[in-house]
Amino acid sequence: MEVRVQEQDFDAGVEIAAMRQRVKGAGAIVSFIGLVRDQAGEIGGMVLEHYPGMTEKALGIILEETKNRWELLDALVLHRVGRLDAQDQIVLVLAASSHRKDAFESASFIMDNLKTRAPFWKKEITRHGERWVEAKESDELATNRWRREKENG
Amino acid sequence: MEVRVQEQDFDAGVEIAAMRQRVKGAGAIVSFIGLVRDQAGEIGGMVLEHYPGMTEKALGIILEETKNRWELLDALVLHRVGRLDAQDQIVLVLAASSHRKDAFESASFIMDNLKTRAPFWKKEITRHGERWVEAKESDELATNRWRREKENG
Amino acid sequence: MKILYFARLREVFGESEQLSGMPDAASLVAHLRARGGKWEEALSGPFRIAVNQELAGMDARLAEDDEVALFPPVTGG
Amino acid sequence: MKILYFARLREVFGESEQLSGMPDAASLVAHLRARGGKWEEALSGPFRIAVNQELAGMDARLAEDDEVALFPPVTGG
Repeated sequence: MEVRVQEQDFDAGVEIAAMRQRVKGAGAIVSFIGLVRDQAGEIGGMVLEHYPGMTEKALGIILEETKNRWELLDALVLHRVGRLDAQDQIVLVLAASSHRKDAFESASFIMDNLKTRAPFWKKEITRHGERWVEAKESDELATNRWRREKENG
Repeated sequence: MEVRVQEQDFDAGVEIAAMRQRVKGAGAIVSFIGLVRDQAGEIGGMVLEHYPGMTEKALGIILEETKNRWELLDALVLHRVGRLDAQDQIVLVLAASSHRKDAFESASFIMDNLKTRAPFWKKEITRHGERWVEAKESDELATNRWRREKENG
Repeated sequence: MKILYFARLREVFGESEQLSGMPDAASLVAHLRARGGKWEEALSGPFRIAVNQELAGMDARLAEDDEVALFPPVTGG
Repeated sequence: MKILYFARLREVFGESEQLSGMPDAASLVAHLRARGGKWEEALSGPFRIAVNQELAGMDARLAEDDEVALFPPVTGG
């Protein structure tokens, strides 16, 4: 289990290869990469701010919850901060398990919870100026869905 | 959308980087890697047989269904055949979308359907001899779950 | 029509054979089972049928130029 | 106690300040809002509170050596 917050870019292939080396007996590795989306060619870049200390703590708690809920052999959360350009990589989540369902659900759970509980803030830089990205209600709903699923079964 | 069946190994990082180049505007790329699992140190290797022609056709149909159901910008299914050793990579699935939920569900749907509808067969080579892997009922159930979800929603 | 076998069935039956006069998948399977011995035995377990490289049911109609395949439930991925 | 601000709130309030005598998060927020102007305005939208780097509710008790942070709903990933 590893959490990294860094300014520099990452190579998903290198991280996946390292996890394969570390984890013997995995049957499935799921990776998620989040990218700076530029839907209308409007976004020139982005600045990612975070709360040092709390970020690592919050992500560590999310990984613990994931491990308690699924058969998780290893996981990595790597989140970039600072200045990013359109189409840059923002976040990498890896989850290794014996079973594909556990790997998929772990990675998805980590991302949904990161989106609502990890202290990162995006400021978009557009042609018209800068603006803080607004939190989406759909992210809150995605996090709450896991809570409901747990209560129901 | 691309389907590849090959004997040689693959590099997930290279495939992800190629997809990032091809697809502009993606917000999320999910990758799934399936590995030869060796739970008890028993499996010396595996031979993967397939039905050339039908394999590509079946995977192509699964990708079409995925594209019809989710907002999918690009996808890749790369499946190895022939002789594999313990901890070798078997399959890579990539799904790129604007939204993380679509990318996760697309990759998961592709894998579940590949498991029951793509003509691959595994023969394990153990210390005690060779044996064809038995299909799992849980894989049928995983495929059927998507059918039910579609009917209900 | 060309009949192909894969995996466990290929090891028992060989890779392929030519047959004719089978109106549907069920008739083909009945014909193969009627050979007895290893044929009856291997087809007593679960298996799948593909007609022209698509999964089909036992009621699938067959034409003389069809490619029909019999194989165990798939186990890739 | 140390009060930290992030993102939009940091731009309006500055990075941090020292305060004392706030028994709970609700009192702290009331105190900040009572400053009026940009304080009242910035805290009229949605925001979150963390106490010692964990998300907390308005009823969270505060001690003098706590690290309290106020920030907008998070938008990473």
